[in-house]
Amino acid sequence: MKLLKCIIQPHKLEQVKDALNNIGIKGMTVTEVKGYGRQRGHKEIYRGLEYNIFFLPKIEIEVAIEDDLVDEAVKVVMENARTGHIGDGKIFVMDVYNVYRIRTGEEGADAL
Amino acid sequence: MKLLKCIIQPHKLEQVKDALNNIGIKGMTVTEVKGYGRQRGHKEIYRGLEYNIFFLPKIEIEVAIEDDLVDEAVKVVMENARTGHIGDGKIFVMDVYNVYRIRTGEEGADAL
Amino acid sequence: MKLLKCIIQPHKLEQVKDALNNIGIKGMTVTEVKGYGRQRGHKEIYRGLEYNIFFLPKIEIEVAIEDDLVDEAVKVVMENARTGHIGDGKIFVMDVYNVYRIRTGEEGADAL
Amino acid sequence: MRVKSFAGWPGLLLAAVAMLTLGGCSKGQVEHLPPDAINTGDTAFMLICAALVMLMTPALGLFYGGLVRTKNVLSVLMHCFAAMGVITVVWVLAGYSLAFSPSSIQVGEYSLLGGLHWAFLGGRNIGMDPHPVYSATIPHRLFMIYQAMFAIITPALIAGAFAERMKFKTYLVFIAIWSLLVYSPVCHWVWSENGWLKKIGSLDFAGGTVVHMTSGFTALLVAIMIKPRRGFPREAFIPHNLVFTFIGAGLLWFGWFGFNAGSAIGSGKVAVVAFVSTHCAAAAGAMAWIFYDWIVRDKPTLLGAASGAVAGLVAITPAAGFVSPTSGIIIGAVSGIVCAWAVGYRARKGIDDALDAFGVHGVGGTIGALLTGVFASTYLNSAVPGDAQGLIHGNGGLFLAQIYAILITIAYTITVSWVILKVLDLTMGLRVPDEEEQMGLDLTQHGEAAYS
Amino acid sequence: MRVKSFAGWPGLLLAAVAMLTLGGCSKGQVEHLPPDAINTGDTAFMLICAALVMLMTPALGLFYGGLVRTKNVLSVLMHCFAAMGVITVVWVLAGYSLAFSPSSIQVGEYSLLGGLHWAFLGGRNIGMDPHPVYSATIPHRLFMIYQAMFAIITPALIAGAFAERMKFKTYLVFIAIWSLLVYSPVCHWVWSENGWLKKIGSLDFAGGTVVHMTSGFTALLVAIMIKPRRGFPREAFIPHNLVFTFIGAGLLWFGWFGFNAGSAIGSGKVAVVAFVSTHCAAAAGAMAWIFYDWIVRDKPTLLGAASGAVAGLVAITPAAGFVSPTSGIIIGAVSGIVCAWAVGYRARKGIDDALDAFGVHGVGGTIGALLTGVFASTYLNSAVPGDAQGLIHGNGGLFLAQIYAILITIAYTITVSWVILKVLDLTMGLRVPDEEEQMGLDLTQHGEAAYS
Amino acid sequence: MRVKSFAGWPGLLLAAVAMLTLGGCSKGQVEHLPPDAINTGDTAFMLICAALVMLMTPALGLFYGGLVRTKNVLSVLMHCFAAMGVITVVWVLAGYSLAFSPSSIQVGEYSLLGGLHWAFLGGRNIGMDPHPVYSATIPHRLFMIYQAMFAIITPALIAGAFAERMKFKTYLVFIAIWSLLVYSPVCHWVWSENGWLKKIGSLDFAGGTVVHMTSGFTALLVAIMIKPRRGFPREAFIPHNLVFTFIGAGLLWFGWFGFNAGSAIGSGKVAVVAFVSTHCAAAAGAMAWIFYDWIVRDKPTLLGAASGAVAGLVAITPAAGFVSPTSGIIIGAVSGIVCAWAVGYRARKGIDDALDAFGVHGVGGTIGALLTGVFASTYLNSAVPGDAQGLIHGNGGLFLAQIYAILITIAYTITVSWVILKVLDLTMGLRVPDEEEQMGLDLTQHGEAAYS
Ligand SMILES: Nc1ncnc2c1ncn2[C@@H]1O[C@H](COP(=O)(O)OP(=O)(O)O)[C@@H](O)[C@H]1O
Ligand SMILES: Nc1ncnc2c1ncn2[C@@H]1O[C@H](COP(=O)(O)OP(=O)(O)O)[C@@H](O)[C@H]1O
Ligand SMILES: Nc1ncnc2c1ncn2[C@@H]1O[C@H](COP(=O)(O)OP(=O)(O)O)[C@@H](O)[C@H]1O
Repeated sequence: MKLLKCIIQPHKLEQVKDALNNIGIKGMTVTEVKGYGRQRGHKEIYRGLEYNIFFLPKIEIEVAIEDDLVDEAVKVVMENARTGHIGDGKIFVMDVYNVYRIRTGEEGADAL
Repeated sequence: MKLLKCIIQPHKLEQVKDALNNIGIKGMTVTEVKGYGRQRGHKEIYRGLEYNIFFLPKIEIEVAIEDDLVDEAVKVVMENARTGHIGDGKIFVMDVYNVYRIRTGEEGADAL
Repeated sequence: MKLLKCIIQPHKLEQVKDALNNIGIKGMTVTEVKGYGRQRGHKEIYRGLEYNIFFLPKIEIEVAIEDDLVDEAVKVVMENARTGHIGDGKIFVMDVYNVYRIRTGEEGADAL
Repeated sequence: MRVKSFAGWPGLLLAAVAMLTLGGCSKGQVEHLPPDAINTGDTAFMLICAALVMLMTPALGLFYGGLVRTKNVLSVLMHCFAAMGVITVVWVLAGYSLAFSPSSIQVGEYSLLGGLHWAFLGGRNIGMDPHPVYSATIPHRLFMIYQAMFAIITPALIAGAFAERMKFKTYLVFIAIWSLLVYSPVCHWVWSENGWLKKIGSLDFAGGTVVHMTSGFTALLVAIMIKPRRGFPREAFIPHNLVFTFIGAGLLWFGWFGFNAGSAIGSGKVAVVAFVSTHCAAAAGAMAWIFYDWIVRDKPTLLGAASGAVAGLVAITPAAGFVSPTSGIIIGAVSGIVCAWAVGYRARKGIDDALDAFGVHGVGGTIGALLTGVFASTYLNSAVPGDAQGLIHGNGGLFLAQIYAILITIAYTITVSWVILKVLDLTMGLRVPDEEEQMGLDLTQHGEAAYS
Repeated sequence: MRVKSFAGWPGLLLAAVAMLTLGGCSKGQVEHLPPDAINTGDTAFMLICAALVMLMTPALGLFYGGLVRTKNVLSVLMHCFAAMGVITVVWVLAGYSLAFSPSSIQVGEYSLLGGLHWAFLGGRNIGMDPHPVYSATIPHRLFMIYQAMFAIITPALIAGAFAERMKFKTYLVFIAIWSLLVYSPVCHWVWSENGWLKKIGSLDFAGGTVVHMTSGFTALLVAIMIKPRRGFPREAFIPHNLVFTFIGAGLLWFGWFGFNAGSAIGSGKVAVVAFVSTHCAAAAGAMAWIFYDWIVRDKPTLLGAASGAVAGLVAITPAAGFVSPTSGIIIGAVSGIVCAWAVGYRARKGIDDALDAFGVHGVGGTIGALLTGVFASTYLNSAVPGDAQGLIHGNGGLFLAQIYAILITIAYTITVSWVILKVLDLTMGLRVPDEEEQMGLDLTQHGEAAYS
Repeated sequence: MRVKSFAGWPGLLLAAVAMLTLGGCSKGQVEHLPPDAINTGDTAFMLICAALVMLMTPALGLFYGGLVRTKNVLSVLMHCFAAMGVITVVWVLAGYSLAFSPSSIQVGEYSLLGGLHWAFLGGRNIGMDPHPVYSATIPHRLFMIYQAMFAIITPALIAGAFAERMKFKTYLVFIAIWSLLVYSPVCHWVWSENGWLKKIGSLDFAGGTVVHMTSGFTALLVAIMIKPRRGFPREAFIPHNLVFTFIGAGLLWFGWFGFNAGSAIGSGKVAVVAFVSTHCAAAAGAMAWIFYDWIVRDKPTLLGAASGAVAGLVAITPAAGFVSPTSGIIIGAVSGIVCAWAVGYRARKGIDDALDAFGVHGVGGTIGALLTGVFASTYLNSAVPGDAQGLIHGNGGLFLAQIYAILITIAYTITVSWVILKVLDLTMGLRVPDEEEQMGLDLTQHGEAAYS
């Protein structure tokens, strides 16, 4: 099982969520984060001084899925989160050792 | 070493925290997140239109523990986070390659 | 590839960010979290009752880097996040299975 | 005990129809007006004061709203907003009449309750003519609406006690009944022409007993009856937004000038006396609580400063028009310290008066009523009968009358409120189910979230 | 149709120079003043009322700002703040003159537009002397600034319709032109000495047509012309901070006393009539909407309570000085229910009047104008010509006049606003680019984030 | 130089006892009142104005509080709240006396300082009688409390300079001393009967020098003495909540009507002149700063709009009662632009006047004092001696007097403030330890967090 950590532009969340739904991924956890990378934040003039606001608001989506779904999921996220502008974000794929559903105690694949 | 990512109902945090304490797990990191899954959010009528608010507030608890503690920890979290209602959440168990305590530079198990 | 999850004191963020920049790590994702550990929160008297506020605000920095950079990165973070006081935080090093850059579709190391 | 003609509830209905079809009782209001009796300066002042007092209820919502947890802030704001809606209607229909209309139940010279002669603002009686006793220089109707603002905020104050667990529906019914059975009567005793507590010589300039003691002691009672919030006192219920509490405190201080100075029902010397003592007491109260915190919990807190200002304002309320600026400072400081202590005491006693409606309004109101008996001076306000000055002027009569009024108010308030709450608890239920409390009242009672 | 001497725009410029070099037209203002004509009480009241109405625009900003998404809150606040800046200047330079100066276009006894005689507050004319018709007991200049506050808030109300997608630059130009071409003329018809709609016998006490209908119907139009926000109606645009909306509503209610009672232009009986009916209508409106929500969506909401209070206040505006408290309650309740329904209706119709400027101000204003024709009573206000009472007093003339005024106002507003918007759309463009809308107006239009 | 009987500090103590035991010095205040001298309209107006000015201090807290980082917002609010507490007491005990009581130090006809005759509001002197010079138509005590509100907000303004790093304990001591040694004397020079700067013919209608220049220049000084915040200017200290800043600005604008119009000490023509010019200047200031931002940083910002409104209000303060609406527009616009520039300039100079108390109040106040000498007109206010009109009326005398007053105020303020701050720095220390600054003042100074 894998956990996809997708860092995307905030206004793309709705679209990505719907797209994942359409390929049958019916659960996710979302966190408001700030990030920077190639896109070195933006310049802001405040009280006459120019500052470089490094961190820009992003959304981090965490989705746990079975291994065979990973490639499709990644594809879908990339298509739907892309604006083509720098700052579109990243997808980190990480291993998940095990999953439990708290309500039922189910474990592994069944818990998703 | 493992990292438990527990997504639970916000009002269960206190109880889960205390329970983990009681089995000697004395540290955790908590994030406010929003999520959805089986529980497809809730309907909300706003200005005469009905909307489906997908994302509901959840709490994500991250706890790093030694492997031999995992099963007990999972058990404790499940017992204390359970309300029996859909939306109770998940526990993701992930591998941790290494841990450091910033203050002392300790590494691995000692760092917990 | 590895993901460093660094939990640090909020006011150390700027310094850590700059330090990582200087060793050529040019991207990160930051989350506002709350945590506790050895540092059992702080006592607060509210309306005449003394409470133990367990959770204190912390910042979680997530940085994905190539394996060979890990040791240096960890060193840099520890040096710059340290105040020497309890509560300085932890660094969790985790494996990353793969990375994608949404904008370009690049994969793996190139995506960082 | 002789009971005078009491229109009674059926009458109320009749009246209703009459009024409504008449576009409301206004017929002939302008007829035979002593036109020059109305003073534009006094009228201007009282109009603005009425607006200022109205503003206090939303301000209270902010003050309270900032103190609760995020998941319950809207429910607190709703308590205040609903009070403005419900009580306004109740007051116009019957409340004002019960409080100020000529006596319907009288024992000797002491009137115990108004009648329904002025229900629906009973025609010309509450028209544009000044009322010889209540409002000699402004339209009677202005006096009525000014008093309405007091009636509105009083039940809203109680909401601090059962915050974060009260059923909204029950709340609406509760404040309507409470306003008619507790507020209006006590108001009648203290401020109406032949009011019992007025006749015995007790003084309450702007509502120490009528407003703050009735609400404060009801708060204590309801806090006990509805039981503490889940997790109290183990869990800390930390304020979710102290800036809102600050805005609330600032606007309350501002509105309180209308509350106290306005109680002179005119813009003359007495209004000035009240204005100045009010400001001094608020300032002293804030400083007192700040220093109390500093000493007792080693840090001066904003919540303390805000609570202290309110405590000072509450305590000066009954005394405002009778005391000097320096007396105001003393009254405010005493109240600040005692309330700061009281708030901690009730918490340690395991009583969950969530936002300390009792600790501040009940205690502060009582302190103020007592100290009125200490500092009141005829020099400042000829309304103070010469033989009824405060202790410091070597006169004990007033002080005793104050104690008497305090005891009566407490006894009556507690008794009647207990009955109302008991009945509501058995019928509608006071408290939301556990699960709804855990999920928060905003979502479960109002289907909204404050922030997104 | 005879067109009177119309100074015209060049004149405006000339005037400008003159005024400025003269330090502004003040010469001789103090000369030949009937000094005792000015009443300190009335003046005090109107000064404070002007301040209260000014406060309503920031209050509106909060009310609206809480309803939008985090990324657009500053843009909404800017709409309000900018209106205070732009319209103040426009009003002083020409707006007031077009609205209130002696007629420049007159048809028979009906005046259609003021002239530019009072541009730049044209010298002594808008000095310290009372104006026989507009302000018999207060300085004319005070009347001018009081009216300015009305001119300011009206275009700001429209901002609710195009919130979250309007170009800021276009907004500035739009409100300046709209204020001169729509607000000033309608204001002239309704309130100026020989105003057309006044002459035909219609009544508008404080701006049901002038303020709420002009803004409300323009809002409907612009909402349609600028098109819905991306994602409407699929996505839910949930309010980002209902506490701000609550503060806004509280301050609006507070300021509205200045708006309605102040429209008596003095602190006498009429002001009291207006004050009381205003408060009653607000309370009834809040309760009505609360119950509507309770029944229709099974939960009473804070947004409903706040919207209901505003709906009640809007509806009572044209009637305030003419009706009784009980009529006020009825008017408020009717408005609360109808607006609550209207707001849902327009949403289902796919019109994205983002913050319901039409649903509340357009609809509420129309209801108020109609019900004025039902409840107005000479008993309360001698300004109501005896033969022009409301329907409930068995008189139909006023009601017809009201309908006439309503139709004229709607027709004129829609037509002129359409032309202005069309031109601006083709020249400057009304709407920001898609991407800027997605990123939010705060960052893209103003380079700021509200919170950090 | 002849020094008059100066009661001296021991006297103060004696007085204290006397007052307190007397329930405060009120004896006989009501005796021999020329009862009809008190005008209800003027009194009503001044009571409300005092309340409005009081509201400005919490409003300032919001304005400032929104601009700091989350971890320091409560500390800023505490600065404002504490000023209300401390200065009220200081003012009542001695401040008012030093500022307005008959001269104790006089050089020729120029009075340099009041005495302690009115310490503790010295008995009947500050009673209910009007004061022939200060308050001919309202009770003297009302004038005293109105002035108290000015004394309160002035030191609070300074707090913008040392925000996010000042020790709270030192702050309390600082404002108390500063108020007595800087504010009261300058206030005496400008506004007291024989005040030095008044006698030389300079004009300050509502406090351009007394309030804004004293606080603004002290702010500049303290910003330099206390050193920049850690990380300045590398790090960006972005406002944490601009909505609070917006609410603050709105309430400041609202309260400023009480500040400026109220300075007419009555509700007549002069109050109207001040009201209108004040509103015009605020509007012009906001627009000016908006356009400045638009041009210089290519985007119009809300912070700019809010700062501009305040800059306009500051600049019109000394001129308000003397100038026309159009002059008001010019004064506001000039101030908006110059302050916008000044704010950037001081930042580039590496001075960390955190919230620009100097850039807005120091600079704006100076501009206003100067332009008063340009636009003041006898036509508008007979208080302007005919031979002392502004430059545009072809008269230079006033302008020179203004420059003189400006220089004196700056010199005195800087000198005395420097001494006070130096002493406090060496004794108590001005600044919190590094670590506490990093953790934030809310937690370290007040043991609270604003939000949770
Ligand atoms: N090395 C990294 N580790 C963690 N997060 C990163 C890293 N690099 C970028 N990110 C996240 O991805 C976001 C977008 O990255 P950026 O380089 O700015 O744009 P792009 O991916 O289009 O080149 C950043 O804002 C940050 O949140
Ligand atoms: N596939 C997933 N990946 C990440 N988080 C998930 C996933 N599925 C569910 N979650 C998280 O778990 C929460 C509860 O899941 P849900 O299916 O609604 O209830 P239950 O687990 O009781 O069936 C969701 O709100 C979401 O935050
Ligand atoms: N076992 C753990 N799992 C996850 N996070 C932890 C754990 N222990 C500590 N942390 C995080 O590290 C922070 C600092 O840890 P703490 O033990 O208080 O200080 P120190 O690391 O200096 O001993 C905590 O606030 C918490 O956020």
